[in-house]
Amino acid sequence: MIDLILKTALVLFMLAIALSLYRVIKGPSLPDRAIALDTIGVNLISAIAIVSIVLNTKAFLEAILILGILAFIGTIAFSKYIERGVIVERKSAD
Amino acid sequence: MIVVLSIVLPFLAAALIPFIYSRFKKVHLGWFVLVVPVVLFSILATYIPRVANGEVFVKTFEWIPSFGINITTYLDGLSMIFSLLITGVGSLVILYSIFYLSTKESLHHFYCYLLLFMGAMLGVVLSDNLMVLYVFWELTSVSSFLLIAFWHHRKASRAGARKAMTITVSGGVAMLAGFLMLYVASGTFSIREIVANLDVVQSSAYFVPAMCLVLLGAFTKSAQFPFHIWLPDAMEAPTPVSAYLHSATMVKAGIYLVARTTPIFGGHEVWFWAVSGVGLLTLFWGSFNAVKQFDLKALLAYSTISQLGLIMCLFGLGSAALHSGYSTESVIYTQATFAALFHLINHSTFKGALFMMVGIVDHEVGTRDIRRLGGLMSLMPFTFTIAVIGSASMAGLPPFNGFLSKEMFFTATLKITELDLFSLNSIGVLFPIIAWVASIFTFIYCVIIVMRTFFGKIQPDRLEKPPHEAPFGMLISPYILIAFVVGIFIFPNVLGHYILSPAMASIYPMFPSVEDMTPHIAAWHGYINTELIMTAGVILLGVLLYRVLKKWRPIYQLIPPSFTLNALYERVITSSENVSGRATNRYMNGNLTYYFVYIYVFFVALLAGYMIYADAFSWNPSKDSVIEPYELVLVFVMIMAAVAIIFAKQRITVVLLNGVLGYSVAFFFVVFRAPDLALTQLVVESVTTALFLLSFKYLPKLKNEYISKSWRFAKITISIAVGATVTLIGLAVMNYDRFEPISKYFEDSYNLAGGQNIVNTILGDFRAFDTMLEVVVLFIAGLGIYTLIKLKAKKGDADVESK
Amino acid sequence: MKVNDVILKSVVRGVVFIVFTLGMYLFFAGHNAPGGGFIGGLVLGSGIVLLYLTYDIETVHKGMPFDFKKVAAIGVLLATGSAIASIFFDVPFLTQADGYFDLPLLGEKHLSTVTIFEAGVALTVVGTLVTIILNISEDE
Amino acid sequence: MESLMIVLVGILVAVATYLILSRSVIRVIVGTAILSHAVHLLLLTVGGLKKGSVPLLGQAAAPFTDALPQALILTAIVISFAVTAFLLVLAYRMYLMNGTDDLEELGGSSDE
Amino acid sequence: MNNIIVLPLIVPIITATLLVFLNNNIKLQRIVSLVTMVFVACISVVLLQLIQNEGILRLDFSGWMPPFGILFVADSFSVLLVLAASIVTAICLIYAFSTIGERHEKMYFYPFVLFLIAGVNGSFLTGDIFNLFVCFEVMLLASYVLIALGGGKIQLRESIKYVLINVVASWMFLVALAYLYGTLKTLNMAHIAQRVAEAGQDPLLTVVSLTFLVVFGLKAGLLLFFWLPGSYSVPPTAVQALFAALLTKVGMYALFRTFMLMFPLQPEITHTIIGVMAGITIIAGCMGALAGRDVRTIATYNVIISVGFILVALAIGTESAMAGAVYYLVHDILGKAFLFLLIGTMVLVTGEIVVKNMNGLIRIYPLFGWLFFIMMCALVGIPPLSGFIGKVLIGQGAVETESYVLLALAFGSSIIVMYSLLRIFLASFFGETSINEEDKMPIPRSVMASFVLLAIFIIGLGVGAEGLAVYVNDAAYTLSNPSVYIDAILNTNK
Amino acid sequence: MLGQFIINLFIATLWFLLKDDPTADFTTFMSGFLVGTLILYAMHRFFGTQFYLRRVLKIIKLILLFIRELLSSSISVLKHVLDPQLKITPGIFTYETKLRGDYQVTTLALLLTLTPGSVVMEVSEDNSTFYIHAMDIEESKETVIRSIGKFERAILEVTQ
Amino acid sequence: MNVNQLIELMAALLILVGAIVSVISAFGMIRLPDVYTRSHAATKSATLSVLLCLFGGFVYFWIHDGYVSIRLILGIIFVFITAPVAGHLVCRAAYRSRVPLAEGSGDDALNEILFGEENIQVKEEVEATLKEIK
Ligand code: NA
Ligand code: NA
Repeated sequence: MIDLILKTALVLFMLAIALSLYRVIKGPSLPDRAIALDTIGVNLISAIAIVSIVLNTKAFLEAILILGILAFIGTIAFSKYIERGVIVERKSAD
Repeated sequence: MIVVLSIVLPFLAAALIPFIYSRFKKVHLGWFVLVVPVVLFSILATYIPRVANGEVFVKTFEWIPSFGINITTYLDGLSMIFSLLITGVGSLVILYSIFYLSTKESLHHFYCYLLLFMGAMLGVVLSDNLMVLYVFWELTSVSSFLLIAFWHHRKASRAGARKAMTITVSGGVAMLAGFLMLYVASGTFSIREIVANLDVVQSSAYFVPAMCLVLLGAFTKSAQFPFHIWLPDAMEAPTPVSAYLHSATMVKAGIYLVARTTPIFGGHEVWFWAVSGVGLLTLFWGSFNAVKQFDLKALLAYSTISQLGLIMCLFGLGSAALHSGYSTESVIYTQATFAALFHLINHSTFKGALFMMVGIVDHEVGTRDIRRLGGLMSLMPFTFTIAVIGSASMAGLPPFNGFLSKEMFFTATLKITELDLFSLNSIGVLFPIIAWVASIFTFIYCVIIVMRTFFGKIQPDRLEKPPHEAPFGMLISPYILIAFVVGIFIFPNVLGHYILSPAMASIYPMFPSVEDMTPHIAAWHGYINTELIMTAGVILLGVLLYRVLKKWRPIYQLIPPSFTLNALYERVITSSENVSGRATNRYMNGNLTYYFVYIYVFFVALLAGYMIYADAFSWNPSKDSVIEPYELVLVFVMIMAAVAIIFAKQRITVVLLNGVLGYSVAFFFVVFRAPDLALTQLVVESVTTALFLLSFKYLPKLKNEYISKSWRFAKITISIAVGATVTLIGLAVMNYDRFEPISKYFEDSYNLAGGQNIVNTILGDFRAFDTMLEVVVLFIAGLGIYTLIKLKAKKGDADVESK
Repeated sequence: MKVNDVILKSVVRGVVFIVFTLGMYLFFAGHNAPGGGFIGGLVLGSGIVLLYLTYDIETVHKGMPFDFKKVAAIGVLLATGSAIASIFFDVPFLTQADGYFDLPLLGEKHLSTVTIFEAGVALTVVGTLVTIILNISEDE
Repeated sequence: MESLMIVLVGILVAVATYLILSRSVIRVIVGTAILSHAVHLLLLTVGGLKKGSVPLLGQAAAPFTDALPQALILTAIVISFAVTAFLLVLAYRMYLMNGTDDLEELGGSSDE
Repeated sequence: MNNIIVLPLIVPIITATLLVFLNNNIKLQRIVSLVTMVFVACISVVLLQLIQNEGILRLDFSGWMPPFGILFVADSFSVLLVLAASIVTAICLIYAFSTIGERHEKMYFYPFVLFLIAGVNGSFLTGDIFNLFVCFEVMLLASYVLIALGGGKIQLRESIKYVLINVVASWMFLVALAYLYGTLKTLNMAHIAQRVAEAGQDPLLTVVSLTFLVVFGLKAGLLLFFWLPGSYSVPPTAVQALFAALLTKVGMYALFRTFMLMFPLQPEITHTIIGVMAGITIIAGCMGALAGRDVRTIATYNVIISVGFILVALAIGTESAMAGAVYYLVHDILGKAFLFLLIGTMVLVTGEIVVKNMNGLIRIYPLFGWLFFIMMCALVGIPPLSGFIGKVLIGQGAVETESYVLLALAFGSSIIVMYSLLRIFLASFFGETSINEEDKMPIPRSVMASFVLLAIFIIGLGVGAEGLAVYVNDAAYTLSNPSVYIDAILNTNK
Repeated sequence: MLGQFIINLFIATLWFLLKDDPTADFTTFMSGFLVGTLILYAMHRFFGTQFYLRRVLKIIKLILLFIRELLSSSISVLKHVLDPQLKITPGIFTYETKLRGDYQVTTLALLLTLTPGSVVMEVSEDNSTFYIHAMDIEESKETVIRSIGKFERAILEVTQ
Repeated sequence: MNVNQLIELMAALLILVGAIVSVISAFGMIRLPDVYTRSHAATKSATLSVLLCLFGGFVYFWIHDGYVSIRLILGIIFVFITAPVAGHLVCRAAYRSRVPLAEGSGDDALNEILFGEENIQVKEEVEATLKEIK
């Protein structure tokens, strides 16, 4: 029962990823794509959590945290790229 | 021991030359060099009686014993002839050169090359080991290259040297292959041992190929048709070199090789026809072409070609003796061999003298063009004498040694027709006919040499210098040679007994005695035979034809210049260069995409091709694990993302989609129970994406790539083919379960390596070495990026280095 | 109007400690759980990258005045050094010494030279990662 | 699942190949990145999928999934990262020097 | 346990890393790097002797028994190559001292060279196929940096092509490894060989081996040599020489190991294909060398010719061919470095690369000219220089197996080699000189020293061929009898 | 507040060590922490400040506020998404805040972002003005202005 | 079915709800008219879904294995804090890179402040051209 629910949830998350992928591909603007990628990352976090339950292992819990961190860093990087063209600035640029 | 010394001494002397040259500036270097051949000749001469008694001198030094390559020196009758020629003519040429070459020339180079050459030649004729023989053989090519190119500021010298080197080294390579076949067939590189176990070699499949390859070496070196084309061009060398290399020694290395290998190959029909046929053809072609030359040296070059053909032909005829074995009827053939050896020596004497004569003319008058020469008889009487005697001998007139050997040649060609061997009874008649025709041309060009240079009107305005007789020193050497020309005619049997007979024994080692196989030489047999009539005919027709030379000269124009062998050679070279250039530039066009296409096409053709050919494909999904629906969706996501990358117009989309792929891969790592991988993949993918973004600051935006329909189709086809190949092999591989993975061992990681994370223990312990190197890779990349950014080419750098 | 990064900077100031802690945790956890020198190094490096993203090069450099090339080089030396040390003990190259030690306060612990090796790995990763990103950013 | 993964790998390889045959250096580099994804999945798949538990001794029971390919992939990932990083910098330096990243425009047989 | 085996890899790595801290002390960098290479060369000599006494040596890293851990295996074949590579690297370093320039030296030139040689030596010594991949990458990364270092327009253009092709090749290598592990489930080369023998090398295993053929063919320049001419002609001379001497050799080495040790059982397929590839390589190389108008092009196509030549030996596969291949590999490592150093110096002193624009160099630089001549003769295989014995033995192998086409191509190629190099010699060294004695650019002493050293080695290798014979024979014996290798790794308990 | 927390941790550690139990684990530590909390509560007047857990309570209150906002805003977004007509008028409006400290402003911005239908897009340089994008400007403006006072108060309680 | 199992089931259902929220918000990503409105979907509902999911997971592991996962808690906190920041940053970037608001948008308080001067310039240019035409 639980397994079925979880697997259904997994499929739904994958579906959400697929939908976000559509946005990544379609755009039209860069921020659209950045947001979509962020969403994919966030959905992956959920998916990993579910897989951990399904496989009954704690081995992937770090991955969740890391993915959270990376999604965050990634979004910062993208938005800086979109906004300023560079992602790491020098002081003189301020 | 003395034999070894003969090889080593010239090399040693060559090595000492720079030293002597810098010490004794005032004395002509030639005087020091002269010592070497004179000493060697004298020492060798003392061995003549013992060799004549059938003694041989063998000495072995180990060089590369592991591969059967040892320096075995071997002095027998055959080697003796050649050694004496090399050192004897060598002495005379060096003596001559002392007067010919002024001290302004770079004599140290000249004599160094000459000594190298002398040593190499002695090495060729005194080596028993085929490989060592080859070593010296190639050294003769190299040193003769250097000698021909001595005046390398002249374009013609360089061209001549290149041609000579290309052709002779090519022949040498073929010969090497032949030697290797002999080795594989017999198991030894020693000629003596091969001869001692002839059956093994002769019954081997390698026999005929080896023979042909060895002959290629011999023919190229001895300027046999159609490889003779290098010899006229080699006349760019200083005349002493021509006199030495291109009359007496190097060109005779091929003759030596034929003589030396006659015991092995002789008696075979192919050998007979190849050697005698090519010799005959060369004889004719050389003499025919000599007539049309205007440059005296070129004329002599063609004459040399022709004479070498003659000798070669005689050796070919003589080889038949080995077919019929030791019997009375073999005498006919052995006499041919005898004649060959005899003419070999005679040719060295008169041709050496003639070359020196031409050198004198050139040296004193400044030209060798017969159209500009004439009437020198009164001004240069001594030189004239050399020309007359040398030419007469060459033309086969008495009382000179050339007459004797020419007569014997006629005898051999005539006798050969009488026998029903190798279908000689039908086409054998060609031998005397062609020989006779060639002799007529020979006579004509001999007349030309004498008449056009020394008779007629002198044309002082067309000469470079006012003509006068040569200095005494320059005349010594040719006169010594002339003395031999006459002397041999008078005492031919001394030569026959001490020199020629022992050599016969080397060529027919299996014959119990060669005494009864060698003829007694006589100038007059006491009756008028066919040979004599032929000679008379040669003189008559020759004189006649010389008179009307202008009338028939146009036949030389019948062959258009573009159809000559020389033109053919040039055309082959240029067109192969051009074709190569075009072909290479076509596929090596600098466009990376093409290179990738080649690689992929090869990849698919080889792997898929072999898969199909060997029917190696199999697929059995029954053992697969189940596919969960969410996995299916993710696969779909990945495929969509991947395909979308192809169509993406913006670079950032491309990178984001690649990120999607990377994250999906990470998720698969989760699903497939690889936590460490998932973690690493996630971080690395993010950092990679960040790097892309960082670099985009400096990179251009994506352009719309215009590509033709056909190219797009080709790209798609290749891509699908590559993907399909990878998949097909992958599926088959998944099906292969013969072996247990070694990784079962690692499951005991806690006890073995004290860690519970198997992957980590593999990385940190079982395969820590990989990890260590991978850290190094990372470090190199980081440091590399640093240098790439910090070390920029300077603006002004013309960078020749990378033109 | 100039960009006001107050939100980003405030959040990152807190978040970066989580990242560093996680990095250290992963580094030490590696032997028995997912993690290890590589991942630890990568996460630590990511933390530094996060700082560079949020602040500017000069500010971060003031806080962490290292030559990261040399950090990486030290990492390589640590990794190879821990490997080559085995030669002097006459055991096969790369053999790691380990054992269980009873330490005051910490109790019995499993200690291994693998940790030095892994530390080398981690340092190299951090050093290289930052070198790469810094240098690309600084290029003109 | 294995077969499906292999097919996926094939598709990724095909896409990568298509990109590698592009004129733009960026596309080629992305092509190599995709290729590396494909190869990592391939390596993982040949080790057998879902045939055992996570290779952590404390947390699950045997049989474990084949850990060796995982270790290999880890090495490969790191190397891939190093190479891609270098490649990117090289690409942009090349672009800054040559003014184009178009492989066809770049051209150039070695003897010009 | 033979920790000494790892030294040819680990010592260069450690010194290279240490040199990173010394990048401003050029003198010390030079000394340390040279000493390192000389040390490695000495180690190889010691190893050769050890192998003679004790048979094949192996070092199981961390003490894990094969096939589970990674190990280094030193047999005569690999150690001879390590020796040659180390010598040539030392010489190229000497050449670099006065030519590479301070800017490069401060930008870690020496560390990169040391990393390169570490990768090369590791590739020769490793007994684990995945570790071979990693060693390749160490070598390649270093080569990527060296080829692009300080580059201008064309250098960077060619660099990126080189890097991209090699990256794709590396991924193919991983694909091949995946197939290998998927079928044989092991990575130890001896163990692979054992399992292949056990399975009788069925068609699928042959497919796997052919995947490796593509990969190593790319690295070796066997048929897939397109990357080679461009990339070998752009970096600084010392680097060119190192590339020409080493890079393709590693690929060739891997091919020998693959088809003589691991997958030797289907020679009628694999060796035939290699033969065809080698033949085409020779032809293409000859065409390129014939067509070349500049010294670099001619030289690079000569590299391609020699690749074909050596792999003809692999296609033939007999013991004598193996001996020939080993000799020729060692010879070619020295000879190709020599060739590239010489032509690089020609370019340096004349500022020209086109053959016909250089004239009469021998009058101004006599020793230089004669060294070129010696190098040329050696590459052609003219005895008694270094190329000779290898050529003879390979030819002997070809005759034994009656591979006449290969024999003709291989021997024929030496004529083209001669023709192409002779063209350089005649046009550029001979002839009227266009440079005045006063304007001549002096050739630095360390450059001449490197030439003379190479010449000594080349002559020594030819004249003293017997000195190596015992090792070469051992190498050839091991190559043609894979069980010797397998037994040394798997069936002994050291 | 920090001082009290450190003392609490110290007490927990002491407890942990005093137990000298080989099976000691996180729960032991937690019980020590609880003991410490009790002690601190008993003594907090001596410090002359609030009992620190009271601040903690306020933080929790703030977090709950966050969660509530998150829930309601999510539901509102979902409603919009699922609304077949999609009748919205997005737009950007400004909001002036009294808060000035970096952390205060940040927290408020985060909170506002989580408020139904609004995302803070810019903060003026002096931290005074928020520029907020609203999914449906009419609806959001109202909500924001209605709840903003509440947020500011909660934040102030925690930070002061 | 004991209490534990019931709680586990509840956790699973929580996850399912999260999944549904996720799909809807992803659907929103497609349906909503511009990047700003889409960012609402991303920063709010998507965040909610992941929080639900992680919380479900936390509860499950706690009940099922008696395992209190600090990592999951940290993850929850992390996502909770960073999601709005991400939304803020992307929206700001979008606006500053001139991604237009959807048609039919209402007030735009930022336009004047960020691009005021440029707008005036553009306006003047337009007027100038108009004048010329006249
Ligand atoms: Na990658
Ligand atoms: Na020239």
